[in-house]
Amino acid sequence: MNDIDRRKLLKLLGWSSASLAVAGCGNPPESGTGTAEAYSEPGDFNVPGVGVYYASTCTLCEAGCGIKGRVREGRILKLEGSPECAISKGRLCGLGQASVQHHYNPDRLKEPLLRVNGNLQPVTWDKALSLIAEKTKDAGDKFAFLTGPLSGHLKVLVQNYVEVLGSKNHFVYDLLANKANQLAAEKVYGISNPQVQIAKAKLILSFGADFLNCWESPVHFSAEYAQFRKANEGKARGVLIQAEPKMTLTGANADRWIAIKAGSEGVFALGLVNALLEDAHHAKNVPASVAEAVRKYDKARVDRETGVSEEVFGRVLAQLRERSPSLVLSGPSAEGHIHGAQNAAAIMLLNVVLGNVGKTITAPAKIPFPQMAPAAGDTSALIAFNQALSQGRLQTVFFHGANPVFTAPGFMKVRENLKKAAFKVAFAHYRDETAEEADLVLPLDSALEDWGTHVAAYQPDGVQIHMQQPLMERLYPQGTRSLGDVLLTLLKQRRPDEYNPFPDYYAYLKSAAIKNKAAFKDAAADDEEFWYQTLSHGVLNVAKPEPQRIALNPGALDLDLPKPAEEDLHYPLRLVPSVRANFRDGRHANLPWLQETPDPLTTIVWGSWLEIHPKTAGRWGIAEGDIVEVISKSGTIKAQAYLFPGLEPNTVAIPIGNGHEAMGRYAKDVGVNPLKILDPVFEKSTGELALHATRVKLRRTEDNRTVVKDEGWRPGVVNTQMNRKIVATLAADKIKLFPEE
Amino acid sequence: MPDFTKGEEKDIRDTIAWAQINGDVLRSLSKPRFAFWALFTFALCLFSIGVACEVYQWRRGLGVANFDNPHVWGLYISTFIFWIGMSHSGTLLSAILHIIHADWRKPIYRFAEAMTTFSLMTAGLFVLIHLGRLWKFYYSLPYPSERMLWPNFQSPLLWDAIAIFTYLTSSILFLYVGAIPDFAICRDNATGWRKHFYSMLSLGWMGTDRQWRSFRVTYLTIACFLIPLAVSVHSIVASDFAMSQQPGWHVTSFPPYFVAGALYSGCAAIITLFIVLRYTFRFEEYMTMPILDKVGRLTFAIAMVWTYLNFVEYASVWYGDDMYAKDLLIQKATGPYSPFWWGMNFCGSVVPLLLLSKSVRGSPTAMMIVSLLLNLGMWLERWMIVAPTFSHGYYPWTMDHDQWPGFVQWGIVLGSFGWFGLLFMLFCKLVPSVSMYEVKEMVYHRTLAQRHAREA
Amino acid sequence: MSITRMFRDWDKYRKASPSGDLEKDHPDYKWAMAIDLDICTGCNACVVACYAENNVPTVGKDRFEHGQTMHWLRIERYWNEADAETPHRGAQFMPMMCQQCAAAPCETVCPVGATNQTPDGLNSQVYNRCIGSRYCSANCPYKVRYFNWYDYPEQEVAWPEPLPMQLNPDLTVRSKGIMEKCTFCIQRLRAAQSTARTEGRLVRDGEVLPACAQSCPSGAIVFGNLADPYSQVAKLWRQQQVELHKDKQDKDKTGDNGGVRGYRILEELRAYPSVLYLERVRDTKA
Amino acid sequence: MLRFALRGRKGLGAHKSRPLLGGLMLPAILAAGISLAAAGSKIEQPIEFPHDVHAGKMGINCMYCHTYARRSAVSGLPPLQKCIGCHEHIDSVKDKPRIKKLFEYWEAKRPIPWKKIHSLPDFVRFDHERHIQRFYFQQGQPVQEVCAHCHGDVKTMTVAEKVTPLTMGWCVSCHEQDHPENAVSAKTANGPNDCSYCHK
Repeated sequence: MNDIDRRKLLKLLGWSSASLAVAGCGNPPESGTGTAEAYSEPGDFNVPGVGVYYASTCTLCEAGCGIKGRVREGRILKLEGSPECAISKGRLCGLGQASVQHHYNPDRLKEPLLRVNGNLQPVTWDKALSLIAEKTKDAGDKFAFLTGPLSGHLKVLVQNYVEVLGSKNHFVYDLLANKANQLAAEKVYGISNPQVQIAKAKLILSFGADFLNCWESPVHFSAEYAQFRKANEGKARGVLIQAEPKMTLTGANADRWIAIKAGSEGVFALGLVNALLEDAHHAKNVPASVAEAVRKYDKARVDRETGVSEEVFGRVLAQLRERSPSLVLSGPSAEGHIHGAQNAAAIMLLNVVLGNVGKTITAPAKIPFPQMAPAAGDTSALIAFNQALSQGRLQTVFFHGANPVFTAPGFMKVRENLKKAAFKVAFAHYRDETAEEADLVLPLDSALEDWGTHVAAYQPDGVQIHMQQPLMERLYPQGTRSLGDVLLTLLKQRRPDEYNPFPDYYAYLKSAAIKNKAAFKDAAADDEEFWYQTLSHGVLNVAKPEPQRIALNPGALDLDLPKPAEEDLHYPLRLVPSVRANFRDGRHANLPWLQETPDPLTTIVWGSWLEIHPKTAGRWGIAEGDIVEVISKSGTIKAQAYLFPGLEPNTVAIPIGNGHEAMGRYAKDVGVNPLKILDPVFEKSTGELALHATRVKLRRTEDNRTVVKDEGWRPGVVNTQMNRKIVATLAADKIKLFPEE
Repeated sequence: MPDFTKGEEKDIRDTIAWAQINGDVLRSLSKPRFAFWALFTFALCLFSIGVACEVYQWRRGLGVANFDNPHVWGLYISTFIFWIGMSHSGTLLSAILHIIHADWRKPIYRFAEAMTTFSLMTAGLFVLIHLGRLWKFYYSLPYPSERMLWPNFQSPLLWDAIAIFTYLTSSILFLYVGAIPDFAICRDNATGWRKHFYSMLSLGWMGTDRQWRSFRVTYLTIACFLIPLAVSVHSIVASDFAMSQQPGWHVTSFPPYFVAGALYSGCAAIITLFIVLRYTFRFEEYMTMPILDKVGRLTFAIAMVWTYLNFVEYASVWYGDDMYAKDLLIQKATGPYSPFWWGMNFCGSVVPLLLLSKSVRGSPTAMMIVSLLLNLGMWLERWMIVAPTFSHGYYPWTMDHDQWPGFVQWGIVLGSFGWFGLLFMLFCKLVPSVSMYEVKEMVYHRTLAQRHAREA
Repeated sequence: MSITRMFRDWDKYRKASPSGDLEKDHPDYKWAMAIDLDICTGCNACVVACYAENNVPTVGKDRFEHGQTMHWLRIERYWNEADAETPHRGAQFMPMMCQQCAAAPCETVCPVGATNQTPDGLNSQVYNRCIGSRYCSANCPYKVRYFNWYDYPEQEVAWPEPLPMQLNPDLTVRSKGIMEKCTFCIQRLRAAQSTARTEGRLVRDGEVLPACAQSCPSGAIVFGNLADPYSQVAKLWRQQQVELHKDKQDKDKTGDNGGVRGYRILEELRAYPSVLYLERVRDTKA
Repeated sequence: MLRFALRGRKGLGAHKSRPLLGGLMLPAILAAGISLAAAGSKIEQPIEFPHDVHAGKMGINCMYCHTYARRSAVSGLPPLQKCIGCHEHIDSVKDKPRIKKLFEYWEAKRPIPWKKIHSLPDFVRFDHERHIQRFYFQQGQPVQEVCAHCHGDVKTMTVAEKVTPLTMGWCVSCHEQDHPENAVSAKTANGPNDCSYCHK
């Protein structure tokens, strides 16, 4: 099947006799009043009324799940996980499901916009591209491309383009990156991104790693978690202990949830190391210097600095001793501090001490095509970018997949600094905050209209390269373009010899895949067949993945954690900007399904809220629904209070994602953005923003509004089951075990 | 002003002349005075509010009335039961008292019977207003349709529809048949269009023996037919709740409880209208204080039956094993609905104790206030049956104590009073609201009785 | 149904439901679920999947505040009262959808028969028959029925252009005044049954799943044909010693279920729901 | 009008018992008649397709053109390609105005805006596949009879006309009857009578 056919296959010529069923239950239609259009040339699998599934890749988060989209009469209707993908294994999270709403979003950009006299006005693509050519002519180092995390051929094209322009400024920015974790893993295990074998662990001790919701690869981890929890005669039920200042969804599923003081995770971990090293079989896993270094983390210090009682500490210790192999995870709440990487390293040291490395901590395979390997973002990129902007070093700036005007902390003043760049181009789907600041806004194809390749950062099994293919024709064929196509066009202007052989991005991808055919498992001999196979499966399995090597060096770790910071009497509370899986860094806040789907823990919809512990609320005289001013040294926002017990009492939390000033009808003016009041605190070894290090105080206003949530409305009552058997709970030692299947 | 507190006061003056009866009653049909128009306009305003609300609700959906899940029913259903209940007193007075020959009912049964008919018509409206797709209401009627579908005969709502329809038809028939001799009197005294109107209505009534005989038999037959119907109608309305499975509704004693409540609210409404008519049309000769006294006693008796049944329900819940129902009962008494719940108990069970006092029964003002309170209590009762179960049902997640009926619901409830008022006022001006021939009968019987006594 | 037919099949309507003989009640299919609350993480993926599959409108903040939400499937989150200052055993999550009761309280009360038991053991909802009396919802113990308080497709513009292109053409978009609820994705079931009949067989286990079960990242929702003794769901029901037609399971009679986790919610109301839940587990040593 | 309604009641398989309560059927038949009357007028199509030639004179199997009906609940309409596939090779009629028009559409790659004749409300989901699979493939009834049961005897029409009421009662009257289960067995079964099969 050649490429032209492939496109035609999706050709939408008419919706056949199954028209939209919007009319609901009206009167029977009369004959001859409606028309029924037929295909002039039907595609091979196109039968009216029958859905056909096409494979592609979900692009809503970096986990990169393979998906299958149900296409009927040329329309994409529903996405499912692809069973052939090692990550999703046929499952798909809510965020991924909502991808279709990005595609059909009523607020999508439909044509290029150029700023004329301060206003964005429609412009043709030709004009836009020639303008870009003109502005980038001698850009050199005054050019910068700020993107979100990238992988696959789009990354290759972006990097090539930046290079062609003679610039080194490709900034990959990801607000939710775990750079500190990677650095710590590098130090402890010798690899930055180890696999965690959740299903194989008998105990998981997680310090804020929300692996069921938004940590690295949630769909994959959820499936693993199911295995971890299952108990039968051959396998005990895994135990999950979660220590974090604000309860995450994973914490809500824990057997023991520990409200640990923010930033003291490392102390708790080293306290455990200290205690565990009393056992000879643990002590042999680390050099004596470690035992020496952790001696100062005795029970008294742990008790003093972490706020965790000795009894709980003892229970955790006993569980760690009893259950092996275990798995200790470090998550954002441990890493978002000045000493974040140190915290993470201390936590990871536990895995070394417990002998988990090699059992539940394993090495992933190397990605055979380094130029396609994921460029995981970080926040230091944004800081560098912002600095360059503020110093006037950047003249022409491109944006793609990142919305720094919304996600950058207020103190960085990104909006102001952007004014110093003369020409800003946003490749966007919506008029988001950054697009509103741009001089040229170029509308992109939705993920379901575009081609692409993706390499997931977290590869659970070997290496898979995921194919992204259009699941339907462009909704706005004249308006939107693929970023790949645009970059190719721009590259052709500079390097015609290199890029002219590729008529479009599709051809580029196809030839790249075919060229490297030998690297993949079960590749068909015929090129066209191989390509057809690739698209129908949606994944390419690397034939002989080469594993990375784990190299432990616990002796070299700096285990001297700083003393807890002085309590600030003026700003007594810690602010957690919590992450909602459905919104990530706020880029999905304009999807009505996700706005309407309750936050799992608070059940609040369509807005933001301030989570505050009932005890703390009592102290501040705050009741549910009160509008509270949250004041940090860097700013003030107003949020609605929600009394939430799953907090360390000196911590308050506001979810990230809402509070947009632009981005369409579903996101604009919904909720508040806690990022705006973050303090300028940075992780010391990576230079990353320390997201969990902001201190705040509260001021109650006179305003009180109903909290819009799904749980029943009963004034002053925490939602319980009223002595009815709704969710029953059984102690783990009481459950009857059935034979293994 | 005669002293009515003395027991020997008569229900009706037996020396009253027949011509005076005709004159007094027909005067009430004469050209309305300003006060009538003022009241009529007021009722029309209320009714218009209701219509406006209904139009709005029809166009936008029931959401504008501030229903939600799980509060799917609200004031429409409670007010529906209220009006159904209201209809029972007419039957009580006209049919039950008729067959047991309590002749003091005679001057007041006509308007009570009209009240029955109109409140049924109001109640029927609520069934329709309540529907989400009012335009498809005919799906619930059992008729052989092209779709070869029948309604669900298991559903109490269907029984409701049938029972109400039957009851309404019978009530109209009863009201009409009973008024034929009076229409003839009107015909004989009317001029102009009224003459035609009453000629038509009186069906050629000449007052012959044969006509009287047929009339008596017909009237008695319908009366006998109406009594079980009245009992069944409210039992069936009770079944809407008792047949369901919800806490607070699934109560065996609901049918008698509802019937008692219905008679109760009906009697209270009779007292109200009695006093209103007595003063508007100067019917002091017919709607006499001794009759009011009797109605008051009857109301008290029914109030006590109702109170008893109410306590039976509480007790059976309290001592029973149904934790959901008990939870709900506690909620009613302590939760956000508690003011209304206690208000209902106070108005329904404590206020009627006032009726024990002769001086209260003898004072029209006091009776008016008491009757309005009783009506309020009875309306609250219906609301307290319907609403709290939704706020505090089986399922804890959906418990919602914050729901308050929206203005559209209140508007339509008000509108229903306007509608009822309009109908009743039209009735007062078109149909003699005191049965002339029966009052004459009553006077005649009294005279006869006195003559017999004298002769003995 | 015509009267002819009603008289002919009188026995069918007079029987107790469920009779206790699954094979007799449902010779081919009885769709059922089993949800393991120890595996359910409360992530809400199923909720979004349900919105996507079933043309469920999003109602917006104001409507949601008034409790007029339409989600057919909701994840409930309870806190344990016994937990001290902080919920140290986490939260309790519960996916709640129509329980497809075998003796559904909603069915008997509908005046027009718009909701009724299908031969394959579902509690169907016929939108075009519904007149909106809402009696079914009033009588539902689980409150899982959702009423269209507004005209979401037209007046409320729940799907502004081009969002209507996403609407699933296999099922009706409901306009105002109609009751709706989870159908176990009946459009998928019917399509699979039709295919199976064409091929002269029964639907195979796992061949068809409702959107929620298909999306569930942890696989907590197991769906299948209870009438097929070899199906995953039938095995689970058997293993958990829960029988469809009982209002009190034998294992519960002693008060101690012997560590078998299966239960149905509000079973004592004798609605005989088709959704089996497996108790959440917490390790109290941790 | 009555004749049509009654003819609709025959058709597939012999029906064994006349329904009880004939009197009650009367409104049903009347309603059917009324809806037929409404549908009776002939509808003008962009191209006056001669079914009588194709299905009648040529005796082409319905499913040759209406190829989706046996594979999908939605029958769809034959794609333009289908028409062209044959007519490209039939030179004898190429100069006829209707065929010229057909080629005009084809060259413009424009779908023909056919008018819907057999329109059902959105909430009715008639399954073509199931009916054809059962009556044609499993019971072996002649395909023209199977289709004609609802669509009328198209052999005699040019442009298709609606000749059956396609009302619910009309559907149900057939679903109540027992039909042989397949070509060989004497066992009978009726179509599903559950609402959810057509209303989802």
